Amino acid sequence: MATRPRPSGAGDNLKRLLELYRTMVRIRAFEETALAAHKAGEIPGPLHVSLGQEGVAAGVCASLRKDDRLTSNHRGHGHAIAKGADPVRMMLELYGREGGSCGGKGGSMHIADFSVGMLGANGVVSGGIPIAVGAAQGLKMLKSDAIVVCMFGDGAINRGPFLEGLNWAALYKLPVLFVCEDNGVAAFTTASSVTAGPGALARAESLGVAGVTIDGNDCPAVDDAVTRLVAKVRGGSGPQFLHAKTYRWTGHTSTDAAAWRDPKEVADAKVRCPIARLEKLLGDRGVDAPDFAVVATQAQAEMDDARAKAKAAPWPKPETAYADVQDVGAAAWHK
Amino acid sequence: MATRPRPSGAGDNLKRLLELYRTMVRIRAFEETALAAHKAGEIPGPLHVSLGQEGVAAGVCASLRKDDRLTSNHRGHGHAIAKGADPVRMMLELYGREGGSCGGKGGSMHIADFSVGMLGANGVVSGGIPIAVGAAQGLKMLKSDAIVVCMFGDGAINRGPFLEGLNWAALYKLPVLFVCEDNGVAAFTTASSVTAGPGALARAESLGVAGVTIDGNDCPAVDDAVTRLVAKVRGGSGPQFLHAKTYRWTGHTSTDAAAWRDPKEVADAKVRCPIARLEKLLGDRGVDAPDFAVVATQAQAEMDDARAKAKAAPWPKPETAYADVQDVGAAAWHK
Amino acid sequence: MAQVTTTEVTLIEAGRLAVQQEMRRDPTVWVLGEDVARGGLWGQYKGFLEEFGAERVVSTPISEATIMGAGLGAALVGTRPIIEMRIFDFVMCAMDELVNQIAKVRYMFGGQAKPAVVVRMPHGMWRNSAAQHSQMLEAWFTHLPGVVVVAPSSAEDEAGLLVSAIRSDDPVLIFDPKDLWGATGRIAEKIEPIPFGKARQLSTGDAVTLVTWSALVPKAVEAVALLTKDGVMVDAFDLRTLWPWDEDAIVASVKRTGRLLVTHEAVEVGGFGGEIVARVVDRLGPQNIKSAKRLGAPRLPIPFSPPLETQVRVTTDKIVAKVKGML
Amino acid sequence: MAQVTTTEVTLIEAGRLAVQQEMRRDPTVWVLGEDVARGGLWGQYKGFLEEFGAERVVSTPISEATIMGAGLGAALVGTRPIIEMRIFDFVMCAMDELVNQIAKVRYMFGGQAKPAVVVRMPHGMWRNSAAQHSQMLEAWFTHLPGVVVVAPSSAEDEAGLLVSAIRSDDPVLIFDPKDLWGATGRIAEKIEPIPFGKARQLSTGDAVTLVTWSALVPKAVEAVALLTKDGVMVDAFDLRTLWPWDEDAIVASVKRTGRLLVTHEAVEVGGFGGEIVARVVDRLGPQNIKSAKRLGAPRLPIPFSPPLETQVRVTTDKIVAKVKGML
Ligand SMILES: Cc1ncc(C[n+]2csc(CCOP(=O)(O)OP(=O)(O)O)c2C)c(N)n1
Ligand SMILES: Cc1ncc(C[n+]2csc(CCOP(=O)(O)OP(=O)(O)O)c2C)c(N)n1
Ligand SMILES: [Mg+2]
Ligand SMILES: [Mg+2]
Repeated sequence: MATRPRPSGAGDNLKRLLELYRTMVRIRAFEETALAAHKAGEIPGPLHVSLGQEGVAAGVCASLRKDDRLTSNHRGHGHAIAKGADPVRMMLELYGREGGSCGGKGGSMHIADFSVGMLGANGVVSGGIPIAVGAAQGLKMLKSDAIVVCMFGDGAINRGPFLEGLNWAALYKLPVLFVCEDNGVAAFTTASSVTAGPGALARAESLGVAGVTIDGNDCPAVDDAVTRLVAKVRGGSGPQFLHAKTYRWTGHTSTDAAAWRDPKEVADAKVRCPIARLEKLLGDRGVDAPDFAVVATQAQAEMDDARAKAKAAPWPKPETAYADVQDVGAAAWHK
Repeated sequence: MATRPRPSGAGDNLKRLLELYRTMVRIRAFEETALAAHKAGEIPGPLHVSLGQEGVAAGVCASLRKDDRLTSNHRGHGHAIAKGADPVRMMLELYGREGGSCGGKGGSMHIADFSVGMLGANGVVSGGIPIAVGAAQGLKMLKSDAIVVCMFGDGAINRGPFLEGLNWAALYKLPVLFVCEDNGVAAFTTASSVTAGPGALARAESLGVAGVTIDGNDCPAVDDAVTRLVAKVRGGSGPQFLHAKTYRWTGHTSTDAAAWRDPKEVADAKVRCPIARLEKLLGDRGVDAPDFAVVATQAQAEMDDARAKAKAAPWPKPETAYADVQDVGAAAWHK
Repeated sequence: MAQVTTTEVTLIEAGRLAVQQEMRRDPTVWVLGEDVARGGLWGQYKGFLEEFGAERVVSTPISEATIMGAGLGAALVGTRPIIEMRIFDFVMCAMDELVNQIAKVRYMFGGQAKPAVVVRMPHGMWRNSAAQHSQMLEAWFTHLPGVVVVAPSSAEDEAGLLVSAIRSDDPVLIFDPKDLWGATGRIAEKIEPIPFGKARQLSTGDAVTLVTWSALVPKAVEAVALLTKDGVMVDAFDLRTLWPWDEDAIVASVKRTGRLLVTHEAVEVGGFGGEIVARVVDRLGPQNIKSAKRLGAPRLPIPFSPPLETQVRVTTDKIVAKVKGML
Repeated sequence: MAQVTTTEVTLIEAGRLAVQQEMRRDPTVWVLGEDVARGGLWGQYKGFLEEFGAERVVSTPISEATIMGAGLGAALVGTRPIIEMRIFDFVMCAMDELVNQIAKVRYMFGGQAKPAVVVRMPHGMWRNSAAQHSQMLEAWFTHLPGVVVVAPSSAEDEAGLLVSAIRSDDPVLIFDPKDLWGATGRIAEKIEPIPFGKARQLSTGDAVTLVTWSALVPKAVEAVALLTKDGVMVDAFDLRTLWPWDEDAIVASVKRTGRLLVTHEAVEVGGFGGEIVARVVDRLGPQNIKSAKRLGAPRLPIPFSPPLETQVRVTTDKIVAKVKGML
């Protein structure tokens, strides 16, 4: 996966396209594997998966360096994988096992891997926005040229932190790329039914943050747009905004069968699958089905391995429940 | 003071102009009297006065009915007087005396008079916004045709409730008129130095709320604009926005001498005094200095009387400290 | 007394029926919150949209501050909103509206305002939901003047306390127990209000007084059964409401038993157990008490991993052991 | 020990010097909040803009949620922000960021995050500021895992505890006592850190143990003087930090005196006094204590009117009377 910066023109670069493809397939394989494990009762608690949205995560993260930071929302598996997190440690975390990236204390909704700049999923809608702008402010203060990407859903633009955070980032010209991953729904509610006005980008612009709206299922287009936006952000032009339209194939959580959704809408969305779409483009460039199968097989093997490791891993040691609360005044563990 | 609705054309109506004038003069007299009383040590706690901003309060409230509601911010004296609150009960409240409109429990920062639809000043910036939209929602549910006016400063547009409340009002097409009283400062900070983007109205529009920007020191212009906006709001067109530019002559509170301000800026603003400005207009219509003096003298007499009454009033009875906490589980008073 | 027909229902259904009854009775009662039009996250408003329409069953944007604040505003013009917070933890996004506004308007404005709102906040640990979806901070609100604090544990109490809450002119905070949504009980066709401040006695005995509420009630009941087998008779109470709370009943009990254990799912440090112990000690005098203890969670966020979560929970065994240690 | 030169300063100036010293020592320390570039609402950052520049002395929009959350974000990349909340009550606009994020990130992410922030929240009653500008809810945060809770009452402690807070990797919440901003004390040129969890003994005696903190400390000192005149010798403590708190010192004292009075400005119900009483009773056993009482404010919002405000305050006289009633 690409973690180095690259000036522009992803569409013309076959290697780059294959990287985008591989990232999407790995995200898909990770989440399908996790869903199966959840169904089998191996993973506790709910999962928020992003099946159908992989184009955004892959496209956004292709331009990021390892030391760039990313804040995520509750639907963070794809963001983490695209940012370079290790699926084994992620799967261990989803299982709540020893060796999980959060020691089993976070689970899916708090997936995080600081070693690759993934500053964490968040159980609170919009919760990552203030954190992202602060991280950008800190990086600027430290004279780093790393940047911050802040991922959130279309439901998040109705909470106060959206306004505060964008105004803030514009004011201090902070190196943040805001990404609204617009899958059309917020939990069980059609987002447009609770969102007034012309939409996410207009809101951003009214707060001094410019940007673009794109088709988030067109992964190379996301990559192209982000390449340009990241160059601006890293170049000191201040925050930028990406409004990426996509669709979530599944219910809100792994326990929501999404019977409330229009089946036709879901079927239509599946036709616009970002992976299939890129396959078509790659097909025109001479990459064919067996090549795709290799990627898929590798990805599935990687995630099967992660699942097997997670399933076999021990539970965290009981005393770890008492670790990492705080240095001073922490509760003591007694066997 | 006008509390009945009126179709349009304030500028052509001398009686209306005189009403606007009288309201402004009464607000000015109330606050100057309160400031003097504060300086004399008669009024405890800080006062937030609105000297120089009277044009907005008077112009906005001229189109309101008694049963229309108004939510205010920390700088609420003018809003209360313009909405029809009794200056005697207000002054008693500022003094913390028995008979004050809040029984002495609120003081200046929580001035309120529900009997004239003034739902209260608020010690929290933006605090009135969610309350206003909810009041509008309640009124709509009750099939009332009363509307709600929500007053806040230019500092308030940087807090989350601004986004949430406007989106909400637009979504449910609620009868709210939002009024941003833009005096250029937020506490001790130039508001523009902490506000990114094109400004209050653009933010409102991005949230689905249309409106206008006007000169808040031109009281008849405010009245004209509000007349039109209120007609829309009351007519069921949903929320509207008024961005009124004005200037605050004094420091943030009565204990802030405002040494931090550019004296020239203040001097320039005083030239644009909304009262003087209306006097000029009225002069052209044949109203002359002795007429103004009568209004001023009456207003000052009214406020001197309020001050005298407040000064002479007893303190609230000690047991009232224990009243109106809650019906169930309230602390009991023991002598 | 006339015979009352009752039906067995879950706690969630009991709450649903109670709100439905009150919305039928009083057209000014309405509900607002995320996804309520589809029945609420937990099904607690199922069928409401169809019966009461979109104006009284308002599905909102993800705008907790405004959900709370708009509820207050609507109360100030004479309606009676039920503010649904979905999951307790999200009330942190609406604390100004709750703490600085709802709890204070009546007092601050000298009695002019009537903040007759009900705030429902499903709380507590629930199926490995980790630190941001498992909190129990009900103790905070006992320390907040201006509000009533209700924490039911049974279907009957959920129904009766909700009816009281909706009819109350005070702001009433209801902590629905997430972990007990499925608990069943019998409710009457016409749900009667249950007064605030009256504990429910769970068992009688004179060895020790056991006080608890919310999610720990079923565990306390189990513990009492185990202790009874061992000959330890427990005077156990479900407090049901934390403010006001049934001080007189608890003091009278401890006066008899001489021993007090308060147990709650929330963190022990700074929890409401401290208040209860302090009041009982004050009223009876320490010399008249043999033992006064608390059992709550250790002071740490709730971990996701099942065995870690279990470890930090108060369990039946821990209650039994704690009681035995006091004898 | 070498002689240390000290200067007399106000509490506000002591805090200013402490932060200044630490900002000179460590370039990653910075401050953000409304109006801080002009020295802060209280002058606690006077001259900072000139010395440290606008990048480290960041005057912000009125965006409390983002002030708090941005502070956390900046800590996560390795800086050490001092988050200035201006007046405690406004933290209600930033509770998700404080409670759900700052207090939990380290734990939730299994130790990956280091939320090394200091949150300053000037609190308490102050010159008729009414219900929304007078709250004291420090007890809440003792019940919140993941944070340190500091409530200094003197210039010396303000300085030394701020130094500790800034150097700590934990999130440290400092409740600056608004009513004592002008209190004077002597601080050394080089301000040394004061460890968390150590009470300051205010007086010694064996009639009663008196525990307090923050704004009530001067009143407790006055009360002790009056009681001493009447021959009642008080073992009095300023707790200084509420989490951790100096349990050992208080337990040892009550073991000697047999009587405990905790007094705080905050509402008595649900206040931290309950925790202290419960712990002391638990550790010593009720039978070994003669009396354990609390004195706090009645459970009501703070009224504006001066005589009403005075009436609900804990005063020196009330402390004296309460102690005498315990003997
Ligand atoms: C403050 C807050 N309110 C409510 C929730 C419950 N909730 C979790 S996800 C979600 C919908 C979010 O929609 P969106 O941001 O569009 O993300 P998506 O689920 O579509 O990816 C809601 C309401 C929450 N986690 N936080
Ligand atoms: C949430 C919140 N943050 C900070 C404050 C302190 N404060 C009181 S008034 C004010 C400035 C408000 O500016 P603006 O809204 O423009 O009103 P103005 O004072 O100019 O009339 C501030 C920061 C507050 N009351 N509430
Ligand atoms: Mg969405
Ligand atoms: Mg202003």
